[in-house]
Amino acid sequence: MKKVEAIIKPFKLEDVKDGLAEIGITGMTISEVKGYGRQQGHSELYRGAEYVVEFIPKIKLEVVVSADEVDNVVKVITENARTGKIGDGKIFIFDVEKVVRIRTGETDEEAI
Amino acid sequence: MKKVEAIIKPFKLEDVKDGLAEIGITGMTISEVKGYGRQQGHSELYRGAEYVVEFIPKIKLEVVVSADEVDNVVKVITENARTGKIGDGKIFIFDVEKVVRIRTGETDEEAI
Amino acid sequence: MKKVEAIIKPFKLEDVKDGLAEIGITGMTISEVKGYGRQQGHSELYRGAEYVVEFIPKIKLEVVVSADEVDNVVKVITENARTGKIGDGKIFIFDVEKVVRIRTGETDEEAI
Amino acid sequence: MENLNDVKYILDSFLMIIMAVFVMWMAAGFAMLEAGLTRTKNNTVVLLKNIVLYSIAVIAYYFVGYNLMYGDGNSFIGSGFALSGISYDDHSLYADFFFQVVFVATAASVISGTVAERMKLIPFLIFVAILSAIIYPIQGHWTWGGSELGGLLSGFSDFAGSTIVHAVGGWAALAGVLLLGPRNGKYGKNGQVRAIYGSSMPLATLGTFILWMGWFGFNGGSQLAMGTKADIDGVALVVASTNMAAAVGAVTMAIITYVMNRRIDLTMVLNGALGGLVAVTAGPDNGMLAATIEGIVAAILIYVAVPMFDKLKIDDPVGALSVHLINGIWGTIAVAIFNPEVSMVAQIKGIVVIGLFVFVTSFVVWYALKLTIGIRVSDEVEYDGLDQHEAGIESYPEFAKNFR
Amino acid sequence: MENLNDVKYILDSFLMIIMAVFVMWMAAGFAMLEAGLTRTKNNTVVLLKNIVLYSIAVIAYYFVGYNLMYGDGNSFIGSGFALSGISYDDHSLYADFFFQVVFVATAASVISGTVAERMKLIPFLIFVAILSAIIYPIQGHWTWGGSELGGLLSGFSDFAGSTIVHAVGGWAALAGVLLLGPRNGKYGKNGQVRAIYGSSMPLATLGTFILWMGWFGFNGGSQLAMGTKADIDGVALVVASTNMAAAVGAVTMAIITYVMNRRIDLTMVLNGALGGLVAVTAGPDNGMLAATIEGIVAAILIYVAVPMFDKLKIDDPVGALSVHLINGIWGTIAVAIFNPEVSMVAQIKGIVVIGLFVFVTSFVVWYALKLTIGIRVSDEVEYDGLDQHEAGIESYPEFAKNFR
Amino acid sequence: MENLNDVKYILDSFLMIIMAVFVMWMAAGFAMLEAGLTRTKNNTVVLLKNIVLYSIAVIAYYFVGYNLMYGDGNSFIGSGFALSGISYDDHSLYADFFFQVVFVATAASVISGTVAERMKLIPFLIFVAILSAIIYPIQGHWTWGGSELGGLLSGFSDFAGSTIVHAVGGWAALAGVLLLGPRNGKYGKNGQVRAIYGSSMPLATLGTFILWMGWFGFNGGSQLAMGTKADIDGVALVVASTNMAAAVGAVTMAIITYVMNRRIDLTMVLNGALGGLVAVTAGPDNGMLAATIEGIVAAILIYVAVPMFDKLKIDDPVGALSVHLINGIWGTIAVAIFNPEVSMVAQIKGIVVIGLFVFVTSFVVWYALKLTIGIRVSDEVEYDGLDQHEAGIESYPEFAKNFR
Ligand SMILES: Nc1ncnc2c1ncn2[C@@H]1O[C@H](COP(=O)(O)OP(=O)(O)O)[C@@H](O)[C@H]1O
Ligand SMILES: Nc1ncnc2c1ncn2[C@@H]1O[C@H](COP(=O)(O)OP(=O)(O)O)[C@@H](O)[C@H]1O
Ligand SMILES: Nc1ncnc2c1ncn2[C@@H]1O[C@H](COP(=O)(O)OP(=O)(O)O)[C@@H](O)[C@H]1O
Repeated sequence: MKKVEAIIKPFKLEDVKDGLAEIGITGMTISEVKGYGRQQGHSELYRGAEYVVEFIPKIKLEVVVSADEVDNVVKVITENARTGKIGDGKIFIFDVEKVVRIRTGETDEEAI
Repeated sequence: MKKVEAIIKPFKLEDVKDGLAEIGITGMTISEVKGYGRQQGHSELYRGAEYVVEFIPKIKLEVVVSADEVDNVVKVITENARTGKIGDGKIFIFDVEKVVRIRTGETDEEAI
Repeated sequence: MKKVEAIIKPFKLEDVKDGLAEIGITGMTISEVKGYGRQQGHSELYRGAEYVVEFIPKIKLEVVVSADEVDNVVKVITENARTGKIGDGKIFIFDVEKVVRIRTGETDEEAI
Repeated sequence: MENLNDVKYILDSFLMIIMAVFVMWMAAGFAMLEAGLTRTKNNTVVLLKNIVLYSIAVIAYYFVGYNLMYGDGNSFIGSGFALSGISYDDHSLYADFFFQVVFVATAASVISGTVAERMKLIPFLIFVAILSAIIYPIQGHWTWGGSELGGLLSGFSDFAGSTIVHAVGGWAALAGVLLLGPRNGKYGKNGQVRAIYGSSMPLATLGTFILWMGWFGFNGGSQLAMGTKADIDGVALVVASTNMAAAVGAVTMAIITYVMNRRIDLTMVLNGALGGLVAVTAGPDNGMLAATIEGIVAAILIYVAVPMFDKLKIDDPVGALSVHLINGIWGTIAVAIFNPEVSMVAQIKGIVVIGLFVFVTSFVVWYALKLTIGIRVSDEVEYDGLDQHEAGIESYPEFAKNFR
Repeated sequence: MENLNDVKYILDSFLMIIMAVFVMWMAAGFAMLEAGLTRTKNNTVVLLKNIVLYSIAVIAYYFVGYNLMYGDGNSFIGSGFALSGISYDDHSLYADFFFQVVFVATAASVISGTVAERMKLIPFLIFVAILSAIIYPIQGHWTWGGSELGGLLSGFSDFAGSTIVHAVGGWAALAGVLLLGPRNGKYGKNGQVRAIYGSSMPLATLGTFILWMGWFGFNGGSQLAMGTKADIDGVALVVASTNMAAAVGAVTMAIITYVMNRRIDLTMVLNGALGGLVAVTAGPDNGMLAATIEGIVAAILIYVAVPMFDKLKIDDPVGALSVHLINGIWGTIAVAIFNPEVSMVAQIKGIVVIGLFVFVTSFVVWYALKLTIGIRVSDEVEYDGLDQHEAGIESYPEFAKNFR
Repeated sequence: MENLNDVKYILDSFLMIIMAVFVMWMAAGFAMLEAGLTRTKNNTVVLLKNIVLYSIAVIAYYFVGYNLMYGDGNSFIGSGFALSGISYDDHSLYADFFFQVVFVATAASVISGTVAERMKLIPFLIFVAILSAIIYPIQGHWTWGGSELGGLLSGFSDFAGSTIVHAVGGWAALAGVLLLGPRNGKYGKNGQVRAIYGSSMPLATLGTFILWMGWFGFNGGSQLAMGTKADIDGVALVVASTNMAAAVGAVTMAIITYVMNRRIDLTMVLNGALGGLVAVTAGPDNGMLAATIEGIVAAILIYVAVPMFDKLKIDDPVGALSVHLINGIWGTIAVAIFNPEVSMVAQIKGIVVIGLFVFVTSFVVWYALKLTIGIRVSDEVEYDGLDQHEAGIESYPEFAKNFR
């Protein structure tokens, strides 16, 4: 099994989630993160002066899937999260050694 | 070393933490996440209409332990986080290549 | 490619980020987490009684880099995040199987 | 102190002053309510709009509006500026001005909520200036200014402004929102209505309580006098019935949503209370029973109007049209029902004439703004949130910045 | 304006009106305080409870309660409804009603905090209706209504309601909480007390400031007149001593917690200020020294009572029992200490008779509710938070929903 | 009620009472504003400071300060304590005291913001006690107390306290901050200024609205009488011009920041409104045009002063020095410009004499505190946030604790 971890623009979450649901992915976990990268942070105005803000709000999406689904998942995320502008984000893929479903104790493929 | 990553119901955190402490696990990191899965989101009421909320608050617990402790840790988490109802969550296990303790520079097993 | 995941003290973030920028790291993702470890939680005062708080605010920093940069990155984080007091945090290193840049579809080293 | 007439002068003036302080406070209520019902990413601009709109209304009404409303002029419009040529025998001029000026800000605040989260800041503020300086005072001249538009509005009765303040704000908002369009994402591709949740129920509730409190000044002060037993009895009845209408509006909505959904919908309850307040405003002197019925009907109207506006794809984040426009009209009609001395024809004439005037003039102004500087932010700004681009600072700016 | 008697009539009525506005504002204070001291997941229901309880109290007291309290009737209970048969020569009837009605809401608000985070919304609201329509007015008939319960309560002195409002709320809350039980997780398996932290110190502090401000209306208005020099001197002393008691309560608690813990405990300081306010309420006309001592003792009592209630496993998230019940009793006793004309026996008789009556009747009502529709939410609802199940919306509803 | 003189006595006293209630409310405004503009990790201490400083000011001024200000004594200082030996023929003593005591708290509140986020709680509170008991009353004795410091301050005119309250707070704050130093991280190694973002724009805005509302009491009540037509006309003009100055301050700042940065800077707009309020305070009776100009200049001064203080490495998280000190001075000077009867020399003498006295005495007190118990928290406490170490509870304490 693999974990697909995607850093995306927040307003793209809904499209990505819907896209994943369409290909039968029914579980995922998301969290709010801040990203730093090529995308220029914007300047802020506070107490009369301007400051550059370097960290930009992003959503981290984590989906654990069986190895053969990975390419499909990556494709769906890429398509749905893309705006074409800098800052669209990245996808990272990791190997998962084991999965357990807490409720039933099922493991691995059955637990996803 | 392995990283055990568990997505659990928030109100189970204290039991899980106490359970882990009992088997000698003294370090862990938690964060607030939102989960999407088999557990039905509830319906919300806003401005006179009902909407389904699909993301449910969860806690992500990350514990890095030596390989031989993994089974024990999984067992403790499973037992303490289980309610038997859908949505109890999942445990994912990853390989950790290296660990460093920032304060001392110790590495790997010594650093956990 | 490797993912370097560091749990650090929040007020050290800026130094660490600047340090990484100096060695040419231009992408990273951070999130707010709570840590539990050797560092003693402090006692809190609420409604006239004292309670121990065990979870301490930390920042989790995630940087994906090519394998040969890992040591350098670890060194920079360690140096910049260290205060010498308990609770400075940990660095965990994971293998990353694949990286995709959503905007362009570039993969692996090119995508970082 | 020379004689009892002086006492009356003092008491009447003092009533206006103290009640105006409570009405001013409503500006904070509108700000908190709107901030609570809109998204965090737009909250700084919401706050900015509310404090600056109040300020602009004060300045515009002082230099221009008050005279167009209360200056001599003709039956269409008053004359002069900066209070020139106006004086009163029976109460302080500045007490009168201070009480009137806070009402203008209320009308302007109504608009703010409806156009929230996608209107540009600058054209909004320009509109507020024009509304406060010209549009509001002209129709005010016909009614409270006493000109009756050459008799056309004679017999029209609006105690504290269900039409003159609240529906006026509502019409101006409606004209704006029709040209502005809904927030991105509010209506799905297949026409379904989607929820865009507000940022904070505590702020929304605090805002409602502030408005409720301020309304005692709004309606109670509109008695404009307390120097006789009849007047103070009037003030007392007005505040008691104002309170009643709000309470009934809230409870009615709680019952409706509980019956329909087995749960009570907080934001609708807040709207219910405010709807009761708007409805009672035209006739808070008509007794407790009138107030009770006005509150019941107000809640029902809002419960029907909120989804109706959504069906029409008129996107109103805070429900201001349902609360202020619909119930402004209902409250004005209710006067003819509960007060035998007021004719229904006169009321409807007033509603229509003022509504038409304000809607048309507002539409023209909004349209001119749209053609020139534009009234809507770009999609990108809407996604990022207006705060970043128009205010330059988020509403809770700390995260990932303040780690020093 | 005809004569000086009219002026007195006007001034007395106006005092009640304006002070009632401040008392109404306390509803917002209770809402913010309770929201700040309870968990985010229950905050929408907290807000809902507070705005609806105020509304229900207004309606119930108007149609039923006011007459049971001030209508003729017999020495146990008044008669009539909707103000029927009641009139006053010396001030506006509606000013009187408006001032009284906001007090009922205060008594009901006290209960809300104690039963927070696990009581069902609907039975709570039913209880509020019964309290406001029947229980509160009956004991009010004996005291402020003047019946003295056939002489049993003659000589009992409670200026603005330490017993009649605050302890009454406290007794009703105590009866409820005994049948309700503590929040899950508050007390550990081995009896240890665990902290359940509130959601927001800014809201809790804002709520306290609002209550403090409102209390000037509560106590100052209870002079009920300002048409003579003696009366306005009375109002002035009352507001000054009210302010003093609150300040002393806050500072005393700051000192106590600093001495005990080397840190100052904010939520206890807030309770300290409120305790001082409750304590001074029975006799704010007894001078600044009395107020000072009442404030000191109030803070000490709260510091002792909060852990005491926890030891008894009476779980009171906001400390309402310590603030309103304990200090309501203390304040009533203090009158006999500081005012030589008031007998300690009369005070204790009043405390006991009213306390018994309210506790027993409330217990019966709560018990009936428990047996019929139930008063406590299920464990699952308590875990999820009441907001999801009873209101259908979280208090900060945005996250993971509003990414459009 | 016997005669018209009694009516005057009553009305004057009532004005003070009711306006004092609004001024008291400003304490909440300062608390919310400071909490909004400082970091979450220090917010509990901010709230604690604000409620306890108000309380200490009340107690210190009652037992000591009021007499040093208004007691007979000599031309430097008054005598007696706890109101001993003071009485008035024409209004209630306690109304006078109540109105005065809330002003002291305002002066103390000004300091709180400037020293926020790094000053220890206990020495701050000790300073407030000394300021309220001694420093503020002594200079108040020279001015409002009427002693004129043996003629040195004769002709000095400060209607509601631009100098006597606001600049006094500002001078005391300046003395403190010079000894305290800036927050860690505010100024970079190479002298660059870094932003330390506040926690909440809604709280900061709410605080500003509260202060704005309270200011009607502050300035309107400072007429000190409404028992004649001239007096109530005075009150009316005062509240209208107070409102105007604030509105103009806000709008001017909105324009300035829009022109300079293409965006409107909310926190500067809030400061602009407050700066207008401080500036108009010395002469709110000088007409609407004066108020307008005072507001314009106030905003410009703040826009210049905020970066100037940063250049001097005087770190003032909320901008209190720019708002209260700079504009307190400007407002006092403006009186001589707009009121032909007031001499510029007298105004400048007043500004300098009072400024010197307060700055020097405050400096001595702060210095003594620094040498003894220390005034600054350790770096570790500053990093962790003061809340953890001085209050023992975070401002939003729930996360990772309340999962039961
Ligand atoms: N090396 C990296 N490690 C971890 N996260 C990264 C890395 N590079 C980029 N990111 C994340 O991806 C986001 C987008 O990257 P950015 O360079 O701004 O644009 P793009 O995705 O178009 O290349 C960043 O905000 C950050 O959260
Ligand atoms: N494939 C997955 N990848 C990542 N997280 C998942 C995945 N499936 C489930 N989760 C997480 O686990 C939580 C519980 O899953 P769910 O399907 O609701 O119930 P159960 O744990 O009983 O199978 C989800 O809310 C989500 O956070
Ligand atoms: N085994 C572990 N797994 C995951 N996170 C850990 C682990 N041990 C420590 N941490 C994280 O590192 C932080 C610091 O650890 P701690 O033991 O307090 O001090 P030190 O870093 O000096 O060893 C903790 O707060 C926690 O977030």
